[in-house]
Amino acid sequence: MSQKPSVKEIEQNLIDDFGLMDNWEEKYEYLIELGQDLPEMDAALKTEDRLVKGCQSSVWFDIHCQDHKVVFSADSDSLIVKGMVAILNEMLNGQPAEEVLKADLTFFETLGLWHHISSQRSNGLTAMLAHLKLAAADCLK
Amino acid sequence: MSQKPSVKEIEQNLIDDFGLMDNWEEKYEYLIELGQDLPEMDAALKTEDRLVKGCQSSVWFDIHCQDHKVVFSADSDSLIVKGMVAILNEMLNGQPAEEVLKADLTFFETLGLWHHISSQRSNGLTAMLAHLKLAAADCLK
Amino acid sequence: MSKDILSARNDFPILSSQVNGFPLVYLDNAATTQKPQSVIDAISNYYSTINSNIHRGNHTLAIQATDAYENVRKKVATYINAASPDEIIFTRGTTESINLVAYSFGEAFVKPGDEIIVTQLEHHSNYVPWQLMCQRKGASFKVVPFDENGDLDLEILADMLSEKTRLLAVNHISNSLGTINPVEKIVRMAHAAGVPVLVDAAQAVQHTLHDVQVIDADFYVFSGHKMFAPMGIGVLYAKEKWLEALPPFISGGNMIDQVTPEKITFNVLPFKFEAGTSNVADVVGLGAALDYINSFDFQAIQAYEEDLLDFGEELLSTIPGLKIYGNPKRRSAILPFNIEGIQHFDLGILLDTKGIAVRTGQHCTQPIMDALRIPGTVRASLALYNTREDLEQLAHGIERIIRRIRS
Amino acid sequence: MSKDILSARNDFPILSSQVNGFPLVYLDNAATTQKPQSVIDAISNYYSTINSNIHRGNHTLAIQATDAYENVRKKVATYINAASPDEIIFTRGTTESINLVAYSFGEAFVKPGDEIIVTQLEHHSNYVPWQLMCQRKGASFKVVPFDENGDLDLEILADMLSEKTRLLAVNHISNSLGTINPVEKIVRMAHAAGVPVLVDAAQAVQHTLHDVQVIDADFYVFSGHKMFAPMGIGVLYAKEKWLEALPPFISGGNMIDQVTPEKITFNVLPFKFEAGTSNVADVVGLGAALDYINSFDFQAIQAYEEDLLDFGEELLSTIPGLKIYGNPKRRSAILPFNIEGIQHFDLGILLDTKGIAVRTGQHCTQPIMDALRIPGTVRASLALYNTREDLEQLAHGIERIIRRIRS
Ligand SMILES: Cc1ncc(COP(=O)(O)O)c(C=O)c1O
Ligand SMILES: Cc1ncc(COP(=O)(O)O)c(C=O)c1O
Repeated sequence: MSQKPSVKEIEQNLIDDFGLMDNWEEKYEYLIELGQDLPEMDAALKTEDRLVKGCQSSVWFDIHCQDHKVVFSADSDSLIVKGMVAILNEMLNGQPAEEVLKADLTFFETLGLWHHISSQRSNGLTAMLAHLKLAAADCLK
Repeated sequence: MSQKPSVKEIEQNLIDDFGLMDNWEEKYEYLIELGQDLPEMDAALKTEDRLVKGCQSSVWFDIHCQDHKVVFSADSDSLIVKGMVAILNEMLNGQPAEEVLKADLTFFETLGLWHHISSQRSNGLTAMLAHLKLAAADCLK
Repeated sequence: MSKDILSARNDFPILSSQVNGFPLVYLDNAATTQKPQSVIDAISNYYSTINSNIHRGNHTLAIQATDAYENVRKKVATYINAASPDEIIFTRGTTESINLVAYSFGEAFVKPGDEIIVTQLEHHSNYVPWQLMCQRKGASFKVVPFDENGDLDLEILADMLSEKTRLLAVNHISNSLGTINPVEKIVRMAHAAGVPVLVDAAQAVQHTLHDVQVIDADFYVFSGHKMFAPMGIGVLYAKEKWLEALPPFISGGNMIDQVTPEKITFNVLPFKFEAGTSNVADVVGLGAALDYINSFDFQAIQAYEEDLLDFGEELLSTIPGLKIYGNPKRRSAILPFNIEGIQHFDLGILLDTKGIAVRTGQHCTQPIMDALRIPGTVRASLALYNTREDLEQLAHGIERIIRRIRS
Repeated sequence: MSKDILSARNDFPILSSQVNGFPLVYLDNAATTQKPQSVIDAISNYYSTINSNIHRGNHTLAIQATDAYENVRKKVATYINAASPDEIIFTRGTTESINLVAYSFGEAFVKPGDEIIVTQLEHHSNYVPWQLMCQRKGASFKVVPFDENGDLDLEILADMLSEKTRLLAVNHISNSLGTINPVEKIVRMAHAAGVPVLVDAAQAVQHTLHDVQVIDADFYVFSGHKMFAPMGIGVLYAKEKWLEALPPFISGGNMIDQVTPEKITFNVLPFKFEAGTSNVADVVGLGAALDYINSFDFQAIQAYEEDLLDFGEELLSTIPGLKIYGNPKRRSAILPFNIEGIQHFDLGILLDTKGIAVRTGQHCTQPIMDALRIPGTVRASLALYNTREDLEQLAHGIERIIRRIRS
């Protein structure tokens, strides 16, 4: 089957992967590696209007709707945020809009990894997900 | 000798007297008794301009200069303040202006009794003494 | 299971201390309450384990301290039933909360000829800021009087409310007479006239109904230190629409989004109103105080305190020459009185010689004293840890003093 | 005998804790300092033994609490060599102190066309309040730039000072670059032009000269929490003539002499500026913090911290790709830097995984970041309890992160 695995399946894989790491340092290093493997975003797309507000670092998202699926490319000047972007990419890129709308952050809390970012009520992660959901909602209109 | 005892002598007597009391209650009761024995102030003298500012209770002072001596009558609607007035009366009424100018509050601190009043930097006791000293200074002009 | 109120006393270390050789009888709770060990420990633990500046840090202490702080914001929101934690602004106390509103509301909405209404029952902190704002803005300052019982005259209020009125500021409970004002009704009257209401809950939030949605207050303010929490922390609740509409008061770090010499944009709520380093330790202490209150059944607290007040009122009434001020429809936790021939000031000092702490004077309510034509009162005020014995001590102390002085 | 500085570490309980499995290396002191046990105990003891509302009470607790509070006022006056304790106003912190002056000074003395000068080195808290005041009053807001070393351009300041200038606000030490500004000279320049000066000493009072009479500051402000004292307390020093001349800022209880609906008169100094219930506990904590600092020889603290800074600067300089910002004539306790190819934000989080706490971002100094054209820095900031080992841990941590990421 060429279908992308479900969000839940991907989530579980990631939780398993991160579970292998002993400590925060390794987890962050793994996250950074994920980010380094993220497909490059076209530099021309890194424009002011594609910046996500509410992040401590710059994050650009370019989001489209294709066949009711949410398709995006993204980048950040922070290696760690780029790692988060990579996870969002793995989990949500190309998923049906309904799935994207259902996505939540409990997974990130499970990973624990995000305590640096998630404790701020208006943080980058929330902002990025909100962006994706907005696009997903548009996608269903 | 008809001369009034010196301020220091009166002070020592008072310290001795108050030293006989076992506890705060007795000290305040004694103080109130002293106040109750204070010669009445002429009601007509209890005017706005004779009110001492900075007291939690009303205190009136009427001060004169006679032969370079400070002579006053005073009253308060507080029994405790009236007791303090009585002590000031015993110590300073009729004393040479120079003596009044030298008077300080360490004595009141020794008595300990005054901690209720003396902890406030701008308290009634300071204000009353300041009044007497102002008059004493005038007296020497 | 809720805790037994009679056990509360043991939770407060200071209550087992001696004052002037006598066990402390603390009846000055309207001025400030004592703190349970859990609140004291919360502060110590905070400083010993997670102390950090918050919101802008990404190291673990900063995150833990931020979480602790923001959790208390949620706890406060729950306690007063705010629609959202974003409606909770931490301030230094009631006084600062009121000044914030008086200032920001004044800048945004008050013009010459407008009117602000307060009541004659207000604490200076809910009186003077409005008076000064009216002076600045050329507005009129209106005062609703209270009647011979110490109840607000709502007919006069009804007449005063007009299209010129910009805001009504009223306390829920008078710190001086203990009157419980019918704030729900007052808010309805004001809203019917299109007037927003600030409710000063400094004496209410720990004793009575504190549901901001039931009261429907536009602004609701209180101090931590009067509800078993540390000094130095207070709350401004405001409906989100108001917080969005008001300009900031204190400015500086944390409340800024972007700043250049030419232009400033502000942070989102609630941060727009929380400039400077937050008082995290005392917020954490406030959280512990709310936990403490929540460990009891609140209705049981209310019933206990009402019973205690009735007991005290009866007991004092039997003392010859003692006059209790006010006879409001409903009274809370406060007993204001005087003894014929003995100044409030003297009585306070003499009671203190027996370890009994009451407050004497004007209680920051000169307008009330002026209306009653008295220089001040003795005020005994209750908290949940007070007992009938405390009130008996007070009554005995007063009787003894009267005997001694009259003898 | 003064205490040995190397023993200081042991006085701070949090410094022996573990963060993420590693011993805490706390290098975020410019944001807030940790608290010695003596300060933590002072707060607990206060609440356990003498807690009371102050100034208006005449029972023993109220008197003891008042004495404790007023004694700290004297201690602060002595610490900064104020002419009188009446010149010490307790506030919530630097931010509130500055807002108080910006507001009250603005009301009293600033007219359309006037000018206020700040510098490009200021924290938002010493920038935005002046900017907003200028907007309110129709005054111009002028900013003295800093040069490529991070030193203020005093020639431009000299040109800016004119008969239109109403006030100059400048920090003694920049929280972002660590620049020690020549405040004595700056104050002389301003005074020669008849301009009063507010000195923001938030980063200075604990590290360097803090004699307000030597500096000759008109206003001098700082926060307790950056000098080992609790959060929630700060100081505004002002020359008495200014305090007499300025109208009050926060109004309410305690700052009133008389109030009727028609008229208000204010209390004497310093109470005119201290409305509402005072934060006695944290003031007592501030007193304990001053005692703590005074238990050392202050010159020894300065020498120790200078040595530590030099050590750190050298150590970091050896790391390839690491750039330290600014090279001011004199620097204090602050090391701002970035690593090529690694965002400040990432570095902060990665250091934290090893228990090393630094701050990252703009540090509430966007004007500095804009001038340097960078989004932010990593900032390691020192206090007297830091050691060479702390800085070695930092350097090792950075090197390890660079190796891992570049590999
Ligand atoms: C130089 C400077 N000024 C002002 C402030 C603001 O101090 P606070 O947040 O304690 O009010 C700070 C600290 O954050 C600072 O470093
Ligand atoms: C009814 C009322 N309002 C306002 C205040 C002022 O509160 P704070 O002094 O904590 O700011 C008090 C207490 O003093 C009060 O009782």
